[in-house]
Formats: sequence, C-alpha cells, structure tokens
Amino acid sequence: MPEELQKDPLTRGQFLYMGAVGTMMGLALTVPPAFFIMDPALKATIFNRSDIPHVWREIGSIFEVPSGEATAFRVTFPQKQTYDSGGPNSRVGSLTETALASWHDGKIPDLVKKRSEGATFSKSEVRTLEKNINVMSNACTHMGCPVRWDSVHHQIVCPCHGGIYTINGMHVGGPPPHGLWRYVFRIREDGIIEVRHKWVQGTPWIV
Amino acid sequence: MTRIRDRMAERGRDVADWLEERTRLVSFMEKQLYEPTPRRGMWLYTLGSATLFLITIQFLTGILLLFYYVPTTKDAWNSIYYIMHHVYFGQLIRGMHFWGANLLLIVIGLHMIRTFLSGSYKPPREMNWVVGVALIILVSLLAFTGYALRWDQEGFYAWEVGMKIASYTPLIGAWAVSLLLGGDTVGPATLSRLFVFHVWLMPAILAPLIGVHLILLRLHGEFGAAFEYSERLAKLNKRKQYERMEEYFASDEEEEESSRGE
Amino acid sequence: MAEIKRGQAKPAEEEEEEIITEDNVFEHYDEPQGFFPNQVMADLTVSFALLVITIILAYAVPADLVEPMDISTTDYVPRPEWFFFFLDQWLIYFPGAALVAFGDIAMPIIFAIVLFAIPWLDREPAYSPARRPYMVVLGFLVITAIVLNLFLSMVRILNFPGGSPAG
Amino acid sequence: MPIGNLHVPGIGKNTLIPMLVVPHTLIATFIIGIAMIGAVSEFAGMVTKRPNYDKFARGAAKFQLLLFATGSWLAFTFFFALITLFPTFWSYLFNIFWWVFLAEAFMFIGEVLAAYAWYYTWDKLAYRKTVHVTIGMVSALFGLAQMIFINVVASYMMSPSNGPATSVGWTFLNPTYLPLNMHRFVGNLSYAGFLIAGWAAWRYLRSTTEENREYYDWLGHWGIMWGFGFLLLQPMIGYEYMTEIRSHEVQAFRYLMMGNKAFLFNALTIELFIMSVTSALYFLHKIKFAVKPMPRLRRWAMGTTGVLAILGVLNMIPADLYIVPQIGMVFGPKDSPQDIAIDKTPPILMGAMYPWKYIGLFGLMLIGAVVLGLYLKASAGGFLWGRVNRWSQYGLILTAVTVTLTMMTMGYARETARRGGPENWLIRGCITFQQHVVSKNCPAGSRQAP
Repeated sequence: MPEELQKDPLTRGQFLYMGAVGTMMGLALTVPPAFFIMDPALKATIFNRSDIPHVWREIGSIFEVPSGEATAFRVTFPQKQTYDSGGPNSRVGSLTETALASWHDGKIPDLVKKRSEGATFSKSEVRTLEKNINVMSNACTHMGCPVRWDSVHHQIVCPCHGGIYTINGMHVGGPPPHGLWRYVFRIREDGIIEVRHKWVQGTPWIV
Repeated sequence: MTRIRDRMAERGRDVADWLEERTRLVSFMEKQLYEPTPRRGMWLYTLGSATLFLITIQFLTGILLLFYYVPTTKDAWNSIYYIMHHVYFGQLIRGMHFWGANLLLIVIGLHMIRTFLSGSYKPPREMNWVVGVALIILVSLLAFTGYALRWDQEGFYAWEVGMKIASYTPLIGAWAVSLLLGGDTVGPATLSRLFVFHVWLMPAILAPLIGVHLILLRLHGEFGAAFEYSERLAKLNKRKQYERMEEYFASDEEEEESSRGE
Repeated sequence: MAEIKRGQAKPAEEEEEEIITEDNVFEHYDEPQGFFPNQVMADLTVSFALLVITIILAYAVPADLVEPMDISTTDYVPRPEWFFFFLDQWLIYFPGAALVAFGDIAMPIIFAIVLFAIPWLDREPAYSPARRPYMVVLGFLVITAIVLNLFLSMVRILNFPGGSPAG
Repeated sequence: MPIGNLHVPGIGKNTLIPMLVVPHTLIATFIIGIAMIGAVSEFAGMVTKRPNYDKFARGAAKFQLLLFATGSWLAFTFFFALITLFPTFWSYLFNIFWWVFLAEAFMFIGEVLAAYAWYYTWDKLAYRKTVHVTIGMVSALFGLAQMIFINVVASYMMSPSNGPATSVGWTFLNPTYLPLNMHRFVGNLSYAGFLIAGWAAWRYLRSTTEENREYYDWLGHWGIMWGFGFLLLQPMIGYEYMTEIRSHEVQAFRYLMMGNKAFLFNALTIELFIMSVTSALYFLHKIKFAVKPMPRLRRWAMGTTGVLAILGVLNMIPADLYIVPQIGMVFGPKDSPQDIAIDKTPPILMGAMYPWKYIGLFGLMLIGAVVLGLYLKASAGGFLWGRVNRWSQYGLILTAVTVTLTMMTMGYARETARRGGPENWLIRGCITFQQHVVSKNCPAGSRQAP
C-alpha cells in the first residue's frame, strides 16, 4: 500500500495519445454493438423491410360475409424473424392474425345476392365489390386489444378501454385515435378475398 | 469436555486472527454489525431489509427457473407448463417468483412512502433517494417484462399494450417499438429481446444499484425519523429559548444603563 | 500490527454534557441500539413472515398460465397486471392521438422527473411530517389519486360482462 | 298490490317524490359540506390561533343543527311517500339494500349525537380543543358516511352491477358507485363553500359595524376558496363519471349526452362559466386590497381571467342547435332525430367533444388553478379586510345561486339517465316506471353485453 499519492505531471503527448487510443477503443466497442442491436429497427424503419414476405393469403369467400355483421377470418402469414427465417436446417415461422370482414353499412350488394356460390364475377363487378366491402384488422388502434362485434348495439367494441367503431370500422367513441386498420386486399373472380400483410394507413406495429 | 471446548475456541480465535491479518474481515463485520441504529421506529426500518430479502428471493428463484425455461416462441409456454406440472417443487419455485414479485412491489412502495414521510431524503442523503427511485422504476420494469415471458395470452397482451404505448412517443416512436419488437411484427425476436431485458440487462443494472444504495446508507447512517430525536430537539429548543431570553433581558439592562447614564 | 486486546471492552467514559447545536442535533439517536441483535431480529421476523406468505400463496393460488399467445383471438379480454391498473385508467382520460401521447408518455415522464427531484423540491429544514405540510399533503394527494384510479379501473374491469363470474 | 293504488291528486305521484327529494338533497348536501368545512376551520383556528376561524366554525355548527331538523323531516316524508306510492319498487329496493339502509340509519344516529355534542360542548371543552375538534371531525365523517351509503342506492338504480342482486358486495361494486362518490364528495364541499360565500356576502352588505364588515369579508373569501378550489376538480371527475356511464350504460349515455337531455350539459357549462368567471373577477378585485401591493401579479390575474372566459365560452358552444331547447325548435332540423348521429361529426364544428370540449374543460381546470395560485400568493401577504365594493359581493351571491342551480341540473341529469330508452327504468334492466319487474332474478340476469 503506497504511503501517499504521487501526482506526476501529464505531458501534452501523453494526453493526446491516451485521447486518440481511448476514442478508437470506445468506437470499436460501441458502434458495432449499436448496429448489432438496432438491426431490426434499421431494417423496419429505414429500409421498410417487413418480417413477412409479400404474399397474398386467402381469408374466405365473400358469400361467407353475412349482412349487418362483421365476421372474423383467421389468416396465417409466413414470418421470417431470427431463427425462423429458413436457414439450412430451420423452418419458416408463421403469424396468425384475424381479419374482420363486413359489407359497407352491413348491406349485401344485390350482385352477390343473385349469384350462387360457384359463379364468377367480371372485372368491373369485382371493382364494385371491392368498394363495398371492409376488410379490417381486429387489433384496436388504441392499444392493440382484439376488438369484437357487439350484436346488441351493432358496433365493433374494444374490451380494453371502451373504444367503439361502426360496422365500417370508422372510429365513433373512446380513446382510439382513428378507425380500424384496413388490409390491402383483392377479390378473385370466384369471390375469394385475398389479403396481404400490408395496411392502407401505414404500419400499425405489433400486428 | 471443557478442554476440547477451550482447544476449539483457541483454534477458532487463531483462524479469526489469520483472516483478520489478511482481509481485515472481522473488523469490517464488526463495523457493520455493531453500528448503532435507532430503536423507536425499528419495525418501520425493517421495510428496507424486507425489500432486500425479497429481491434476493427473486434472484434466487429466477435463476432456478432458468434451469427449465426455454425462450423460443414455440416452447416458452410448454417449458412453463413443464415446470408447473412435472418438476419437483416446480409450482413452489414459480409461485415464489410470481408472488414474491407482487409482494416486492407492495413492500417497495411502502418503503418509499416511509422514506418520504420521515423526510430521510434531506441533505446529505439526496443521492440515496435518487438511487432508490431508479430502483423502483427498474423493479416495475422487471415485473412488467417478467409477466410477458410466459408467452401466454395474459402476459403477451400486457406487454403488447406497453409496446403500443411506446409507439406513441412523438419522435422515436417507430424506432422504440421496432427495437422492442425486433422487427415490425411480433415473433421469436420479441421473445428473445424480452428474455434479454428480464433475465440479464435489468438485473445487471439492478444489482450494482442496490450495492450503491446500501453503501450510501452506510455512509451517512440510518436517519430514521424525526421522532428519534425528540429529546435532543427539545433540549435544543429550550437552550435557544434561554439564549433569546438572555438577549432580551440583556438589551433591557443596556437601555436602563444608557437611560441611567444620561 | 496493533496488539489485539481481548477481554472486557474499556468502560465508556462519562460523556461530558454535550452542547446540542443546530447541526449536531441529528448526530445521535435518543435511544440507539446495536444493529446486530435488535434490528436484525426484527428484519428476520418480517422477512420470515414474507417468506411464509409467498410459500402459502405459491401453493394456495398457483401462478396462472392462460392458453398460449394467439393474436387471432376474438373472445379474449386482455387485462394489465394489478400494479398497472391505475395507468390503465389513466389511459382512458386521454383519448385521441395527441392526448394519448401526452397523457401516456409525457405525464409518466414528468411524474418520474418530479419523483427524482423531490429532495430538491422540498427544501424545508424540518423533518417531521407535521412541520412540512405542503410536501405531505401533495404526496397524500398523489397517493390517493393513484389508489382511487386503481379502484376505478378494478370496478370497471369487474363489471365488464366477460370479466365477472355471474355476468 | 296492497290495498289501494293511491293517486296523488293534482300533481301525481311521479312529481311528488322529486318535490320532496330535491329540497332534502340540497339541505343534506349543504349539511355534509358545512360540517366538513366547519370542522376543518375549527382545526385551522386551533393551529393558527386566529379568531375568525373559530367564530365561523361555531356559526357553522349552529346553522348545521338548525337545518338538520328540516332536512331529516323531508327525508322521512319522502320515505313514507315512496313506501305507499311505489310498493313493489320499494320492497324490491329494500330487499336488495337492507344492510345499506340499516347502516345508513346508524350513521344517522352517529351524526345526530356528534353534531349536537360538537355544538353544545363548545365552551365546556374550550380548553381541551383537540377533543372538541375530533368531535367535529367525527360528525363530519358521519355525514360523509351517510352520503357514501346512500350513493350505493342511487348508483345501483342507474347502473346495476353484473353480480347477483342478492350479494351485498356486488351491489357496492356497481360501475358508477366510486365515481359518483368522488363527484359528490367534491361537489358537497364546492356547493357548501359557494353557499357560505353567498351568505357572507349578503351579511356583508347588511352589516353596519366595521368589525362585522371585516369578518364577513373574510368569510366570503374563506367560502369562495373552498367553492372555487373544489370546483376546479369537478371537470376531471365528472369526465371520469361519464366515461363509466358510457362504457357500462350506452343507452343512458346516448340519452344524456346526445339525445333529448343533452341540453342539461349545456346548462351545466353555462353555470360553470358564470361561477368560474365571477370567482375570477372576485379574486381580481380582492388582489387590490393585498397588504403587499403586487401590480405585476394583478396583470397576470387579469390575463388568466380573460383566458378563463374564452375557455368558458368554448365550452358553451352546443354541438347541435337541435339540443338547445328553445332555439332548437326554431333553427334546429325539423325532424329532430332521437339523438345526434353517432359517427357523423356534429354540425357545429366547435361543439364537437374531441378536441374542443377537452381543451375547454381541462383548460378551465388548469387556468383556474393558475388563478387560484395567484390569488393565494396575494393572500399569503394578508388582506385589508372590509373594504371590498358592492359588486364583488353581488358576484358572490350570484355564484351561490348558480351553484344551487347546478346541483339541481346535475341531480336531474342523474335521475333522468334511467329514462329515454325504449323502456323508462326505476332500476335499469329490472323495474320499469310502471313498477313492472322485468325478469325473476334481475337486475343481474337481464344485463346484456354492453
């Protein structure tokens, strides 16, 4: 144990040397780890790459959508994230979500009423159908709780904080900032609705 | 019999001296254990050590749970199920970890209220209060992340609400969420990040902070509360009153002298 | 090496009548006690009681494990943990995009900063709660606000149709 | 049905009950408020050793006793009227709330004992002030407990809880019980405070001796501090109360907020505007008489009062002309819809709840707190009492009158929340106005999803 402290003077050279080596070591030990941790954030926000590849997935046929109600369809997307991204001996993950489908204001267009199950629609008919159907995600825009159809009051209700949406997914009451997220979807000739893991209003995160 | 006991005591003393020589452990322990502490509020001050005890239980049971827990999305739930149903005392260890966390939050809240009411954050003990507040925030974050590690509906949605709140932060909202999510959707990356936060990152910050908290406590000694010093305060006020009285009478005498002097 | 004396410690010499001044009044307690036997005893009993409670709870009310995580559910009603109930209720007071950000992030951060800054906010020299009415009343108001919000949210959750047993 | 289905000639039984209940509620709320304010001011007198507090506390105790008798007389007659005129409803209500009413009765006895003891031992316990103050506090707490128990009945009728009606615990756990309690507790204090201020103003205008003028000027200041201070908390708690109603009784919410009874809340905003602006002007006027002159603070107070007025006006803008009673008939749409369309933004844009009413209500709270803070800063230095002009006292009387009107508007709002739907309810989902019991084990059985 040295008896008392010895304070030698610090020359300019020593100070500059220590400063330079110190910063280099600091950079080497902080910049790569930062990128290491921020990798998904960079990919998601800057390069807009999503974990889910651009694929169309079927959710159901328009004949299954009843009038005056929003029904839930389960849809499964392939998900490539960390160890589920299809390496040599690993599988591709999957993410199952629910899409709520409902006719505009609950009224089935007469186009569909006349056609039976197997019939096919022309291009223009498909376009009118796409305008008259709402395909929305079931995550509440406030805090992401699963919303559900409340047949008593004919509205879509979020159980967490009392958010209320109309049958078209428009925001009516409660804390949610805006209406439900609307899927990017298309309708095939034989009336099957196909959905992509992309939303009209942007990225809702979580879902 | 007494001879054996004496020889044993003799050998014990030798070991103590040997240790003292090299690590001064014995004097350190004596300084810690025999330090005077207030008696009147003794039961109030047990809250601090109760929190310490509960945190050690959390560390202990946490590490034990790690023996069986698997942080993959497919098997996290199954591993918890395995702990609860097949491992000996599994339900006990997990129960202690879960209920310990709830009790810890209650006790840490009471400890904070006791410290606030007794005013023991006054100078020179401000830093101890600041470290304490950091500790309570860390513990609630730990409880929050731990809840979601089970990867069942209840835990997951609670964590999701937390992340959705993070997504509302004005500037770095998108960044914060994608950092916590590990991508733009919920998946295996989310669970591994959750696992890192709960099992290593937060405890790694918590442990030294608790050490700092205890060192600061020992540095200034336990303040206790105002009722520990009531007699001394009474003596102090009495003495000050006498001084004021003397001043008052002294000023009277001067007036008399000055008036008599003219 | 100083020779270690054994046996009876030197009797404490009679302390001359100490003059209590403003700054040394909080140096000594009125009734000091050794940390080792007394305080450790109390700590031990409290810790033992807590341990027994945790063990009993661990077996009586096993930590629950609901069905595995599944985003595509339509009937599950998510609830926060009990210690975030008051924050959940706080969410309801701030609807809409701008207010959610304010009420949810700005307010808790302000609350944390105020919590950190209490020693610098409360500069009153007196220690006992009776002598510092402002801080104690403010603290009491904050605690009652949190507890009331906790109960409000609990009642709201209990009365949600899916939430209560008989509903 | 028991013997005769009694008909009250002339006004009919549905109006007799409110005629008895409204004065009873006004008196009872005032008693609870003044008991609390009196007890606290006696404690303040003990701590600060100023005579005014004690003098007021004594006057409050005497006034409380006088009112107590009339208040309880009204309660009993209202009790008997309910028993005879609404037999099935009353027997049903009494079965559900048997323990609550029992507790209520004992609280009443406690209240009577404590209040009379508090007043009559004023001189005897003059030297044991702490004991006397505790008696005052106990009488205030008993009054409060009475309100807490009767709130269970009121909130249960509007929003029965999900649990079985037979279990007492669940009756307490109905969704609007806690917010109603908080709202009424703060309301009592604010109501009593404004009434004290109004009464002090009246006595100030009539007082002749200088000493009386100073005391009543101080009393006006003390009353409005309570009134305005607690009025500031009301928008937040009221908002929480309405959120509970919206999440549990959507029908009642639509009827109150967007349907025929929406004008009640316009009336409330008008009353709120009057009370807050008059109080702010009173503060503005009082600051002139602070011992330490503070010109800069007075300019600040003027600015904040202006902002307060603007926010008040913002609050008063109706969402749809149709809901304003008289004007709605002339300008509003002829085929007035049952309620404003839900997912359409209301015609008058500035009247929409989000974001305008939020800015208005919570702005009122924050700016009001600033005004109060400025006034407290000025009053810390002490006032020259007894020199205030006539107009400020008229302002105080105006606030007292408006607070009584607010009390009635809000009481009416809560009671009419049970009407308006396809069925007018006495206990929502259980007993209709015509005392027809809907289902066997109602109300729990008949609750549907929200």
